[in-house]
Amino acid sequence: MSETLTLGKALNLGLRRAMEDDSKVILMGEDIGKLGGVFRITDGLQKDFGDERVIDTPLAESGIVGTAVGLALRGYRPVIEIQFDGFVYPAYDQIVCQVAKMHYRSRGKVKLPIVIRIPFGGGIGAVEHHSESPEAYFAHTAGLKVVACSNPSDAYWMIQQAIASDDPIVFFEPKRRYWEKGEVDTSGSLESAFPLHSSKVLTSGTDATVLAYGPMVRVALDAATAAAEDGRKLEVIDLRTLSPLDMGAVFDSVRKTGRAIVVHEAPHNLGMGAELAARITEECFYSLEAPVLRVAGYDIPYPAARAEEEYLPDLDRVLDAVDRSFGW
Amino acid sequence: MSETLTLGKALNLGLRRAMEDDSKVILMGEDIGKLGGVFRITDGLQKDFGDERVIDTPLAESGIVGTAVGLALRGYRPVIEIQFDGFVYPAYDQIVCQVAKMHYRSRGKVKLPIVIRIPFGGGIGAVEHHSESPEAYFAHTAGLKVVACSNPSDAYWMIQQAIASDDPIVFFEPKRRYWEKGEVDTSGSLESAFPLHSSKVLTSGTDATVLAYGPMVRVALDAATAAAEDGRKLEVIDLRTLSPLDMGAVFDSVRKTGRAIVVHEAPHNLGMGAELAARITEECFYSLEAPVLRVAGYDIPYPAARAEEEYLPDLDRVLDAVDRSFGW
Amino acid sequence: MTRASSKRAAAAQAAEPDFVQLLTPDGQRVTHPEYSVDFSDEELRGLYRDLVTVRKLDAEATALQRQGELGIWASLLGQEAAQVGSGRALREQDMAFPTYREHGVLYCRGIDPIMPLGLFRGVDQGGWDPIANKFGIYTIVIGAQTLHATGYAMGVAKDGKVGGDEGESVIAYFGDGATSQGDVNEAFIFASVYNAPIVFFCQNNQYAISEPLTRQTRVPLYQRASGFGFPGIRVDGNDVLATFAVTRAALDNARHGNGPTLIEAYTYRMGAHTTSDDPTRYRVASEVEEWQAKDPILRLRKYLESTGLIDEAFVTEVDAYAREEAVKLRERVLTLPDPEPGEMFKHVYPNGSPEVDQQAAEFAAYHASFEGAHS
Amino acid sequence: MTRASSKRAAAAQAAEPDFVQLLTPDGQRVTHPEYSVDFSDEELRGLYRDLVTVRKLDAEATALQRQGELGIWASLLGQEAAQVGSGRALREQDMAFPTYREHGVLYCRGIDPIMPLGLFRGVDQGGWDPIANKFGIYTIVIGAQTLHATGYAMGVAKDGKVGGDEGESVIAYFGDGATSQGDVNEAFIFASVYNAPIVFFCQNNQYAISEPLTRQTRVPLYQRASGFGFPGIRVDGNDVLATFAVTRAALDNARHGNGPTLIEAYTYRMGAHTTSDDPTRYRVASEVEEWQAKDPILRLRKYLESTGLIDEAFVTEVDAYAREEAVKLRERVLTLPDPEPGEMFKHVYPNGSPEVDQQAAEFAAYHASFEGAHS
Ligand SMILES: Cc1ncc(C[n+]2csc(CCOP(=O)(O)OP(=O)(O)O)c2C)c(N)n1
Ligand SMILES: Cc1ncc(C[n+]2csc(CCOP(=O)(O)OP(=O)(O)O)c2C)c(N)n1
Ligand SMILES: [Mg+2]
Ligand SMILES: [Mg+2]
Repeated sequence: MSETLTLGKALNLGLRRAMEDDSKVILMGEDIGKLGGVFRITDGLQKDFGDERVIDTPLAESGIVGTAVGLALRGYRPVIEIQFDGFVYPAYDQIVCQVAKMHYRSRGKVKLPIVIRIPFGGGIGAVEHHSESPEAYFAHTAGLKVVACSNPSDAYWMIQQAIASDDPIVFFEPKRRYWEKGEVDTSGSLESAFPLHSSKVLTSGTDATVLAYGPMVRVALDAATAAAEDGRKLEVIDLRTLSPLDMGAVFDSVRKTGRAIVVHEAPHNLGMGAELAARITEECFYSLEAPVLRVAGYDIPYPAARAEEEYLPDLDRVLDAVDRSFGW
Repeated sequence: MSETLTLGKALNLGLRRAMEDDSKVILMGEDIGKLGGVFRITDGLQKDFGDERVIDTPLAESGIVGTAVGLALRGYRPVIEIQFDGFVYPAYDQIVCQVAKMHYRSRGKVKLPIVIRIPFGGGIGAVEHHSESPEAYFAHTAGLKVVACSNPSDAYWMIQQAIASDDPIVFFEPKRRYWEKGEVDTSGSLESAFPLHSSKVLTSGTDATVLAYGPMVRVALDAATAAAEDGRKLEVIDLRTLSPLDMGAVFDSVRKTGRAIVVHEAPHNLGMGAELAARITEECFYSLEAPVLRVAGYDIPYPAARAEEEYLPDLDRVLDAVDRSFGW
Repeated sequence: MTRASSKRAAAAQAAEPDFVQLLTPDGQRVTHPEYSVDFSDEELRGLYRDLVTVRKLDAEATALQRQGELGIWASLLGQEAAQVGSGRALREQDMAFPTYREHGVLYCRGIDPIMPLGLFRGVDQGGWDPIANKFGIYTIVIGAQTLHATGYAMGVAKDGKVGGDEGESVIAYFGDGATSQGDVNEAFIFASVYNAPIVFFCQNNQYAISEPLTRQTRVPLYQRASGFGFPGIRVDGNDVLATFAVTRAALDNARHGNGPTLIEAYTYRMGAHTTSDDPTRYRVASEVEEWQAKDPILRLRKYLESTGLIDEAFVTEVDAYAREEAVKLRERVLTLPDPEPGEMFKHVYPNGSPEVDQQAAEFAAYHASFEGAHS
Repeated sequence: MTRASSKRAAAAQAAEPDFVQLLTPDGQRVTHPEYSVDFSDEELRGLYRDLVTVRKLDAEATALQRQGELGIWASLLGQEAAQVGSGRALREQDMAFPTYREHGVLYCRGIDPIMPLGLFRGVDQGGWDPIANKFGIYTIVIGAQTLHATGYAMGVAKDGKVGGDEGESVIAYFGDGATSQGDVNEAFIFASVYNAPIVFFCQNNQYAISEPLTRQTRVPLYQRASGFGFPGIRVDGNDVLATFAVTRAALDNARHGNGPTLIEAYTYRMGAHTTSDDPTRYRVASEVEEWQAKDPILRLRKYLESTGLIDEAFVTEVDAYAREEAVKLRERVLTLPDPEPGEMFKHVYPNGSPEVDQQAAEFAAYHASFEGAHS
C-alpha cells in the first residue's frame, strides 16, 4: 500500500503505528499534545491515545530525558521530542551520562529503549538555536546510537525501527524536509524493512562518491543530477546511521570511484566528515585519487537567517568539491 | 628563575600570578576554597585573595557557568574549576549556547573572558565519570577555544595566557600528571612565553610523526624513546591547542616523515584523531606513506578502574601503530 | 508578608486571584496596605502613552511579519502593563536581562525600538551592546538569562554597588514556562546564597506556547521563592500601577542590599506565542474574551478619563503619535541591511582564529570565482 | 502543617533545630503530635542490630580501602539512623534510587552488602539489576537519580499502582549539596505536576564535600518543597524512630495517591566525604565532637537499655554478629574477580554494535600477539 506523504506525516504515521503496536510506547515533549508539536509531527496522537501516552511535559529538557530514564526502567518505551536542535543541550548530561551509560553500568541488566527525536538543521529562516546540527556530539558518545532520516519512506520505517530497538537512539529529522513529499509503502513488516543501521546507495556512479545524510541527501542527489549533465557519474550514499556508521557500501563505492566527498550542515571541524574521511582513508588508502573532501558548515556559530544560504552547503559547493577532487 | 614544580603546583602558581596581575580575575568552583579543590590546584588562594575572589559555589555546574557569564558581562574574568571531566555536562548548554555564542550574537560588543578548567582523562583508578576526555565536544563547538597542557612549564604559562585572553577557553588539565615534576622558568613575561595557540615539536625525528596532547604526551615521548632503541626516529608533537588546531608544524613534520599517528584517550570515533587525520590527509596527500593511524580510547563508556589499563593508549599500542604504519 | 496583605486586596475583587492590585479592570483605583504609587498627572499620562505606543509598535511588527518583512515575531500583546510597569520602575543604573518578548521594557529603557528588529528580520542575532544599553541581548534558550542576571548582580555586589539609593539593581525577565528549567531554579539558589541585588520578574502569561500553567506547577508561581529564602509576590500584571509599585519596591530593596525578590506578574498572552503559532489549536475563544475584559490599556484609560486627566483629544493625539512611531519603525525595518557577503565570519572570537580566517578567505575566493564567471 | 507541629517537638529540645524527633540524643523517648511508631520489642532490637551492622560493614569497607583493596569508599558514618530508618520504612513493593552512600538502605532492603563493593573496588560500575533488587544503581552524577526516580514513579502511577495499601512508592535519596542541581529542582516539578508517588529523601549531612550548607541555601532545605506544591518536613536524621515514622507516613501517603513529599533528614557526616577527602582542612574538631554526642546508635542503645529491652549480652552478641558479617564481607571482597581481558567491550548496547565488535576483535588479536611473543 503506497501513499504519497510528506516526511512529517510519514513520521506521524510511524509514531502512530508504533503506539498501536506496543502499548508501552509513550511520547514526551513540549507542546506535543493539543498542538501536535511545533511541527505537528504528533498531530492527533494525544486525541487518539490520551494524555497518559502523549505527554505534554514541563519546559525542562533535562527533566524530560531524566524522567524518561525512569519510565524506561519501569518498562515504558519513551519517545522524546526535543522541540529544536538547539534546545537539547540542557538534557546533555542526562543523555551522555545516563541514557548512554546505564546499560553498560548495569552490565547489561538494564535496557533503556529511549528514542530522542531531534528536528535538526537549517534552511528554514529561523532565529538562533533553531537550525543546529549537533549530531557529532552524540555520535562521539559511546552507548548512543544515532540515525538520521532523509525522506518520507525512511522516516516512516526508521522511526518505528528506532522505537522497536532496545538501544537508546538519537533520531535526527531533517526539519526543512518535513514538507517534502515522497512515496511510502506502508505495507510489510518492520522486520522486512531495510535495516535501520545500514547506509543506502541512492544513485550508482563510477566517478566520485558523495556521502550525505538528513537534509543534505537532497542536495547530494541534485548535485548528482547536475554532474551527470557534465558527464560525471556520482554515487550518492545516504548514510542513514551515524553511529554506528555502516561503512561497507561506502568502502566499496570509494574503492570503485577513488574519490569521496562528504556533505553535512554541521561545522566542518570534528563533524561526521572528519570521521568518514579518517576511516575511508585508512581503509581505501591505495584506491584514493584525492583526499576525502568535506563540504560542511563553517566553523562559526550558525549565522543569522539572512546569511544562512551562504552558510549551508548547496549544490554548487558540492560540485565545486567534485571539481576540486578531480583537480587533485 | 627556574624551579622544579609538579604540574599541579605550576597551575597553582600560574593562577596566583594571574590573580595578582589582574584584580578582575576570580575563581569559581566546588570546594576550591578552604579545601583548595579536590586536587589542591587552588590551594591557599582563598586564604590569600579572600572569598570574594575565590568562590565556593553551590553544587550546580550550569549555575556556575551561567553566573560566570553574568560576572564576565560585569567586567570580571572568571576562571571556573569543573571538579572532574564527567561533571561538565550539566553546564553544557550554558557553555555551548551562551559562552561560545555571546560574542558572535553581540556582533563583537560582548567579550566573555571565561576560562573553564577541566581536569581530564583517566589513569587514576577512579569510579565512573572521573576519567573522561570530553575535549572533542568542545572543539567541535565554534566560539570556544580549547587547549590542553601536558607539563608543568606549559601549565604555568598556558593558564596565565588563557586567563589573559579575551576568548572563552576550555582548559584541559591532565589530572594523572598533576603530580609529575618538571622545570618551570617563571621569569619572563606572558607576552614572551611560547604562544598559547601553538603546537610544539618535542622531539625531532624523520621516520614518523606522533601527535599527542595532555596526558598522552608522556606516552608519546616514551614511545619515541623506545622506538629509538629500534632505530626509528619519531617526531613527537604536543598539540597544546585543540581548537583552533595549529597544523603548521604538523604538516611540515608529516611531509618529512610520511607517517602520522595520533594518540588520545578520548574515544576513537569522532575524537581529535579524526579531524587530524582528515586535515593531514587533505594537506599532505602525496607525502603520506600510510594512512594516519589513531591510537585512542575504544568506543565504549570509560570502563571500570581495573580495566582502564586495557582501555588507555600506552607505549605498546603506540609502537604497534608505528609498526602498522611501516607495514602499510 | 505579602500574601496576607494581598489577600485583602483580592477580597474586593472576587473573580481575581490573590495579587496586588491598584487599578481594577474597570478602571477603579483601589488601595493596598503595602504598595502605592505617587505619580504626577503628567507621569500617569506618560504611562498611558507608553502602553499605547508599545502596543502599536508591537502590532506593526506583527504586520511586518505577515508581510514577510520579519522572519518571526513574538508579540507582547496583553502584557503591556507588566512590561511598562516594571520597565518604568527601573532606575537608570539598573540592568535588565530580557527574554525575547520584552519589547515594552526595552522601550521604557529609552532604547530605539528598532534595536531588536534585526534579530526577528534575520539580519543579525541581536548585535547590541548589553552593557551600554543596560539591557541584555534577547535570550532564546529558555531560562539561560536568569543565571546571567544573577552573575551580573553578584558582580554588582562585589563592586560594592549596593547599600544605598544609588545602588544598582538587576532585573531578570522570564516566563511561566521558564520556571521549570533547572537554570531558573539554580539562579534562585545563587541569588539567595550570595544575596545578589536582583529581581526575578516572571510574566505569567498563562501559557508556554500551547501548554497551560498546570503543566509547569500546581501552586502559584510566586510561592516558589520562599523555599529558596527570599520573598515572592504576585501582582496583577495587567495593572501598570501595581506592577510599577511592586517592582520599584523590590528593586529598591535589592539595591539597598536586601537581596532578591520573585515577582509573578499575573497576565495573559492575548495573541499567539509567536507569529508561527496557532493558538486556536489549544485554547478556547471564551478564555481570550475573559481576559479582553481585563485589558491593561483600557483600564488605565477609563481611570484617567474618569478622573479627567485625559480627554478624547489626548487619546487621539496619543494614537496618532503611536501610529507615527510605528510608521517610522516600519520604514527603518525595511531598510535594515542584509548581512554583507562573508560577514558571518566576523566576531566568532575576540582574538580571531586562523581557522575561521582561512574559511573566510576560501569563501571569498569561491564567491569571487562566480563573480568572475558572470563578468 | 508539619511545620507548626514539629515546632512543638523542638521546643522540648532547645539546642536542636525545628524537626520531628521521637528519641533524644540521650535516649529519651518523646512524643510527637503527628508521628509515632509502634514497633514490637523484637523490631526495636532489630533496628539496633541494623544500625550496628551497617556501621560495622561501613568501617570494614573503609579499612579495605586503606589497605588498598577498594579504590575509594564513601562512608555513611553518622548517617546510619537516616538510612536504616528510611530503609526499614520501605515496603517490599517500593523502589529506591540511591546516591553512592546508601549502603545502609541497601542493607535494609535485604540486599547482599557485597553488591556495591565491585564499584568501589573498581571491578565494575555497579552491575546490578535495579528492578530485581528494587534498588537503583548507585548514581555518581549529583542529582541525576532524582529524575529517574520521578520518572519511575510517574510510571507507577501510569500503571495504576497507586491508591491503596498495595500501592507502590518510590524514594529518591540525595544530599544537601544536590539540592542546588537543576535536575533535583526539575524532579520536584515533574513529581508535583504529575502527582507522582515519590518521597524525596534528602540526607542533610551538613556538607557537600568541603562546602557547608550555607553554600547551598540560606533557609532550611525542607522548606523548598512548599513552593513546588507539596509538603516538606524535617526530621532528626540521627533518630531512627522519627526517621522511620516520617518516611513511612510519606511513603504511605504517596502510595495512596497523595503525591510527593520532601523529607530533610537532619544529620551529620561524621567521617570524610570519601576516603580521598581530608576534612581537617575545612571543619573544626569541636563540631564533630558536638555531633558525636548525638550519635544515632548510642541513643537507641541507651533507650533500649533503660527500658530493659536489651542487655550487655545482647549488645555483645550484636557486635559479634556485625563483626562476623564484616569478616565475611572482607573475604568476599578480596575474591571479587577483576574484569576479564576484553570484558570492557561487553554491554555497550543491548543490540551490540559492529564497531564495538571490531574493536573487541582487534583488541583480542593485539593481546594474543603478546601471548604469542611470550610463549
Ligand atoms: C531550552 C528551550 N527549550 C525550548 C524552547 C522552545 N520554546 C521557545 S518559547 C517556549 C515557551 C516559553 O514559555 P514561557 O517561559 O512561559 O514564556 P512566554 O513565551 O510565554 O513569554 C518554548 C518551549 C526554548 N526556546 N528553549
Ligand atoms: C554533577 C556533579 N558535580 C560534582 C560532583 C562531585 N561531587 C561528588 S560528591 C559531591 C558533594 C555531594 O554533596 P551532597 O549532595 O551533600 O552529598 P553527600 O556526599 O554529602 O552525601 C560532589 C561535589 C558530582 N559527583 N557530580
Ligand atoms: Mg508564558
Ligand atoms: Mg551532604
